[in-house]
Amino acid sequence: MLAAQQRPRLIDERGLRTDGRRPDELRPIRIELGVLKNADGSAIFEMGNTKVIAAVYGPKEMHPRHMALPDRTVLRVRYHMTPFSTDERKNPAPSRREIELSKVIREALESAILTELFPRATIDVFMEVLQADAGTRLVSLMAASMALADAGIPMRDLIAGVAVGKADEVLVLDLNEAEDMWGGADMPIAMMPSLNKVVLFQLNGTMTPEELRQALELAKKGIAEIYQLEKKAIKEKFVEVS
Amino acid sequence: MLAAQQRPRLIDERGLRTDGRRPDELRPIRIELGVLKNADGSAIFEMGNTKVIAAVYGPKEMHPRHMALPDRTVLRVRYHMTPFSTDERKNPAPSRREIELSKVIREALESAILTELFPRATIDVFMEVLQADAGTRLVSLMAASMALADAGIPMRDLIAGVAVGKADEVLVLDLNEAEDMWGGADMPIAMMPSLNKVVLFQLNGTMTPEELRQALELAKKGIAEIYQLEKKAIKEKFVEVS
Amino acid sequence: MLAAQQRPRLIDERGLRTDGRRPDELRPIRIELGVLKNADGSAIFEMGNTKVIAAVYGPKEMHPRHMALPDRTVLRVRYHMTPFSTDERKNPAPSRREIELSKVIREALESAILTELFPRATIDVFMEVLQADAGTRLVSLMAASMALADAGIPMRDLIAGVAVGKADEVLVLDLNEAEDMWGGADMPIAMMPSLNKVVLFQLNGTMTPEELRQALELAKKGIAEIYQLEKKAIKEKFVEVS
Amino acid sequence: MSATSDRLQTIVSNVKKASILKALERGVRLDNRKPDEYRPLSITLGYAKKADGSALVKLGDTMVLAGTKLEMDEPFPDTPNQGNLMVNVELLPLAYETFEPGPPDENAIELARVVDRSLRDSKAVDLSKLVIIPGKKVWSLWVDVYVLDFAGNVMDASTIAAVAAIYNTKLPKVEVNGEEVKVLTERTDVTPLAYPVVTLTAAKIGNFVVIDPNLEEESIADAKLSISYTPDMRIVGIQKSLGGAIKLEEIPQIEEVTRKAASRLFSELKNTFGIA
Amino acid sequence: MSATSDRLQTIVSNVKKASILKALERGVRLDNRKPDEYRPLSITLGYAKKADGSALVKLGDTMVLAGTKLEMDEPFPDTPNQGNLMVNVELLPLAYETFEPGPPDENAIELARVVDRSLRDSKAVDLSKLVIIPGKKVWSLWVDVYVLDFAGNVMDASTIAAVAAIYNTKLPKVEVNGEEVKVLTERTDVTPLAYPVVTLTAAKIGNFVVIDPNLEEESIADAKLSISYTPDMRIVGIQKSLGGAIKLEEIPQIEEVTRKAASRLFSELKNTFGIA
Amino acid sequence: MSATSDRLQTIVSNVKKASILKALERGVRLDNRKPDEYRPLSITLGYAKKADGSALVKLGDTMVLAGTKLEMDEPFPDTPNQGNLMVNVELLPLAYETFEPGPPDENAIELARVVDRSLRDSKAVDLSKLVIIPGKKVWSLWVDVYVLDFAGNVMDASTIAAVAAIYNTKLPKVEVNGEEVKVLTERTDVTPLAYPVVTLTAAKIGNFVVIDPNLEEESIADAKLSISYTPDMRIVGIQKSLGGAIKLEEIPQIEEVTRKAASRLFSELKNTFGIA
Repeated sequence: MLAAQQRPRLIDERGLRTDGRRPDELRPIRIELGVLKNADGSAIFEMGNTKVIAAVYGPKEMHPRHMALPDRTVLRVRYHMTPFSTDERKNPAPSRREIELSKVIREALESAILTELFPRATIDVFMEVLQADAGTRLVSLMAASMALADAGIPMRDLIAGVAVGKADEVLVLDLNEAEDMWGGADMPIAMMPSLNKVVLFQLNGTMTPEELRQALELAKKGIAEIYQLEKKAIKEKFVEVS
Repeated sequence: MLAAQQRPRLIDERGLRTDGRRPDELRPIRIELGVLKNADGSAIFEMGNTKVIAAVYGPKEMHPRHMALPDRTVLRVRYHMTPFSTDERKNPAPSRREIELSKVIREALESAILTELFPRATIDVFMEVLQADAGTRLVSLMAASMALADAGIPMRDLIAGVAVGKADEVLVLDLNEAEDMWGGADMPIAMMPSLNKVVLFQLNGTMTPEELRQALELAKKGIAEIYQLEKKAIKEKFVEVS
Repeated sequence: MLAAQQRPRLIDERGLRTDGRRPDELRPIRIELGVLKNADGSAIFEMGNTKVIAAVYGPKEMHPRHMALPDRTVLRVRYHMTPFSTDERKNPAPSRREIELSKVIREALESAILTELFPRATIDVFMEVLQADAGTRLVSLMAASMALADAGIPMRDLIAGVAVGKADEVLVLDLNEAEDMWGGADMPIAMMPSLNKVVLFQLNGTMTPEELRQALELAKKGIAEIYQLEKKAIKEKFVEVS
Repeated sequence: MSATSDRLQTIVSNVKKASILKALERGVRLDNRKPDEYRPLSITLGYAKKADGSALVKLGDTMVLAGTKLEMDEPFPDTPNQGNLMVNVELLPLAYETFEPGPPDENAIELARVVDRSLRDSKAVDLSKLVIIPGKKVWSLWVDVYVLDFAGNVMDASTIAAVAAIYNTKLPKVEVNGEEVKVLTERTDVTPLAYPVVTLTAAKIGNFVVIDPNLEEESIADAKLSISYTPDMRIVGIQKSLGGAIKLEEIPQIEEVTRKAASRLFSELKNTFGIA
Repeated sequence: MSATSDRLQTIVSNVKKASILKALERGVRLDNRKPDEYRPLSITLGYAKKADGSALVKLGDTMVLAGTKLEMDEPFPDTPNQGNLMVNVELLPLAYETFEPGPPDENAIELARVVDRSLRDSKAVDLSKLVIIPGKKVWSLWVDVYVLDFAGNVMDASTIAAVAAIYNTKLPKVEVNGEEVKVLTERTDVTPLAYPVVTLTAAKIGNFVVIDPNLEEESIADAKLSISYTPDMRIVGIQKSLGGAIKLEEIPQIEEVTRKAASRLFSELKNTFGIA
Repeated sequence: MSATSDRLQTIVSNVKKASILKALERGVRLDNRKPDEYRPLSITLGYAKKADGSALVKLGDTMVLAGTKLEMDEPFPDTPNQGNLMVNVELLPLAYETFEPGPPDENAIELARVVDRSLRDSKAVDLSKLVIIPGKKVWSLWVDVYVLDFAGNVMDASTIAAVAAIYNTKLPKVEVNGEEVKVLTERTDVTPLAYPVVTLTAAKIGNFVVIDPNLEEESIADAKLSISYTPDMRIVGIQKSLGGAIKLEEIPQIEEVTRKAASRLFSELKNTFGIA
């Protein structure tokens, strides 16, 4: 159920955003590992008002067998939104958007997991968006990364990601929902930070080549911050920063 | 095509029901076995204006093989309504109701069939509701039971079932459609009568615990009557009582 | 997008049709083989304003294997219309019409291909209607026949086909769209001409038995003409007659 | 996508095939019929009591139940003076061992479309009788053909069942006030069927042609030809099926055989439900 | 079509089964509960912030999240003074190793339909509160129950989660001008829940009956009986499940056990969210 | 659910891979192109005569046909002054041996969504031109991209085909009387395309970057980066794909290469159909 909305001013006279953040400031983050009993690994990842739960099963034998690959693990990845995670109820059948993002997240995870260690096997990664408030693909990917770590699956590095966008023509880090809806661009990017490698990268909206370069720098800074929190969460199973 | 309807009085001043029955009286019953050529067993079961045809194929080899079970038979059961069996045309695609009732009927049949005799095999049981006028799940289950007997598949007992409901707060045996639509409860129950065992049991609507106990007694009486007819039908391939 | 239309006169005072043809005259034909890189065989077949592309893959191993047949090739055939091939946009999901015509075309191809030469294998034949202006099933079947020849798959004969219909009660060869929509009959027929054998034959609309006999004679004449062009196209990979 | 399959799992062995052909050489069939002989036909009108019209048809061991339902609808904009006709055929899993539940496959869809075209092109269903308020309210007539026992020539049985169920359909009385329509429980005497149509199927087996093939005959036939007729012997639909070919000259010959059989069938139907 | 399957892949071996039965003979369960003892229950209201109402329910290791959404709709013609209620249950692939993504299977559909009937037949949801303009505009109340961890007795947890999420739903303020409705961002205090219902599941294992079975117990149980109650102990739904049978005389006995457990559960819920 | 698959069935052997890399070390590609060289491009406007606009695009051996259809519709309530744009991509089974018929898979959906975003975010399609009566009647513009031959870099070919088909679309003349709209058979000169956009795909193979990868190159590439541009060189969409990673510093370098290629491509398009 959604009340009518009008385009708000995204940057106020003090240079602050609709939620009071500075342009280069992240939203509060909360990470919890091992939240499910049955899954081999699981995590809840919150970033501002976006909340995602992820579960990992595997590595395990692939069924049906003819889908197995002789030289690496088959990843099966689902990004899904609960019907009550959005302003209007979302039909639970997978949308075209969810199908695209499941693919984009799978390809990001394939960059990170040492899939050559488990040929003929499969690893299942399931993400449910519980609250959607901008950044769901990245928060889902990070929840998956935490759940994989919780399951003890060998990875090249953890994955940290953040979106950079434009709010009233100002580059801003970690878009909120108003900026996502009314801003001029949304550039989600995720990396294996210690390897300096990009595993997910998209741009919706428009940027000049110069803005793109600045956006990448801004993203790098945010990713470094998130990465520290992720490492702490792995150690302590829980972290919260607001 | 359905003309508009208003809630009728369900019990008249003489204590009789809309179709003239006493509260503890069954509707007319007609059972015919061996009605189809191709099926290994088949039957038509009619109870009042409700009519169901059932067919059984098997036991036979399970395809695909990985669905077979090492210690017992896989039952595959479909309860389905023809589009012209109801007041309004029913879409032939399986409804959620049909999916639930297929499961409930399968579980009832699993209680009765000696599935351990045919490991790795499958038995298919298909029911088509030709006329729906209350009690379709039970009439379907009984048609299936007759068809299984017709196919010579070993069972612990035949299955007999009846619904007890509330019409104007009176407990009544074997609901008709008006009582199903306007009454206060619908308690379908099916048993293996000679073993005194319940294989299907549901309640829609409301009852007090005391009403439940009375309803069970009333059902037991109706089931005993039906069971006699079923045994006669097995012997003579046909029975009709009105 | 379609502007409103009214029933036109189909035969003018000179005895000519809406596109200026005589009743026994074919539309212009254009055939091109080997139009695709990946396919084992391919062709574009145009007849008047109807245009179809066909591709063939195989013979190749059948997957899944349990669908293979021990004594002959499995043909897998799809007749499909692009959404922009018709006056109103066609939903890309297969319609009941497309499902029927895929079957009818498959059965026609089975008459012609020496399927006993490749037991346990499969041959895939895919047709896309690019422009639909009457006769799509026959033009598709002929495009498939050309693509099979291009792939070097052994056949008893090429397939040539044409529709005969009734325009203002005159029997006409090779219906155009106006005649298909407003005429009294549509009798598509396809043959292996040198064997004098009919592989596809349908009638929509009505004919007297006597009209049917005349229609078959008219079709035979048209098919003979088309067959000559097909043989030329096989030799020269391309033919165009207007 | 249509794929070659062996869904009847070759029920007839080569030995059986040889004996079928050998019998045909002597002018008889394994079930003792003559080549142009129909199996016994029975029609029970009104078999399904909740349908608006219904008919149970037995053609030999083949059993088909058709039921109709009327639904109030709007007409299509280009046919304001016609109701709608929808034909659906289901090959139920009850009907044959290898049939699976699910949406209609290509065989069921082909059956439905041939029945539909025969009814529509022949004008056997008078769609103008389905109009309640021209341009505003019409009846949609759903015809659902349910195959219960699959024992050969389901095509012809489906057309008969559909026709009989439509004949058995009596339109309800309605009260019209402006654009408000109230449907009453009583029925009129009006059936939407103008006249019957029949479909006659011939199977080509080797060099022989038989009418109304049973399942064994169908499973070894090279091709089938199904031809639909009105009572005045107009042809109102043809469908060749199966993956074999027929010589061009054979078509008029087969048509003569099916036409004679259609004529006999109409006589039989006349006795059964008083039309034609 | 419903097919026998072993989707939990027989997680309990015969050895385990023997030890469960042996413990039950001594009146205890492997997780140290008494036969009629419920697992620890926790309810977090408002867990999903974008839902109109939500509740995270943990029952032992079982975890279920329910969320509601209100959508403006038209009422059904025959119930102009009622809003609509839709219940959906998803057995998420997160929740158990062998669960696959896809539309709800028969198990999820059965769960949804039992919860739906318990809510509907009990009148626990006051559908008249969902009316905005009688006959014209109502709220449709979507209740989505998402099973996150499948560890036994998801049935009871689903009912509790649905009830708690509906309780947590506060209808929005609206401005009505004629037939125009403007939805405001503020909420009223009105919840559509009239009173709670609970479902109590008993499992029959050999000759023993246990309440609130865990996953091991469910996987060896012969049958389950799920009975729903209102706070005044009316029975508002029963569902037998699993492929085993129950003696007729056992039903009243089991009902007494579940009724007592329901009574204890209502007391617990009273403390949690101030109703019942 | 998205699953790792080998749908191209590893068409390139390790030996081939080595030779591709060896050639790249010498600054050439196996098809004799330079790393930043596009394959020959041809565009046939109006190829599909029944479409409202169409274009057949060949990029090397890759062949893509796009067609548009206009349908009269109502606008979305929040955009009364805009028509609707829908983009669909089908990877036809004609196009590659292992492609199966069926609804669009994740690869087709990703292609459609990237094309859609490039067209939408760039405002290359002037949706206001699709309005017939503001708030009441608009054109919905369907763009169907059909891949006929799958031979590498279908992404760029799809964007070009979609843009060219939209350019080829001329809106029909209409007569508006109040809220009645009559569509005439004549066409106006108005195309809904404001200006073209292009997508440029670079593939990373080992330490090398190539533009417009062919199928062999794609099948051994670590990652691809597809960047869309307007004629004034604004970036209007980026998509990384494939399961490998790219160093952060490489992104600006690759963007410079694709931007130069985009510039050359726009020059070529200018000659072809007189815009940009």
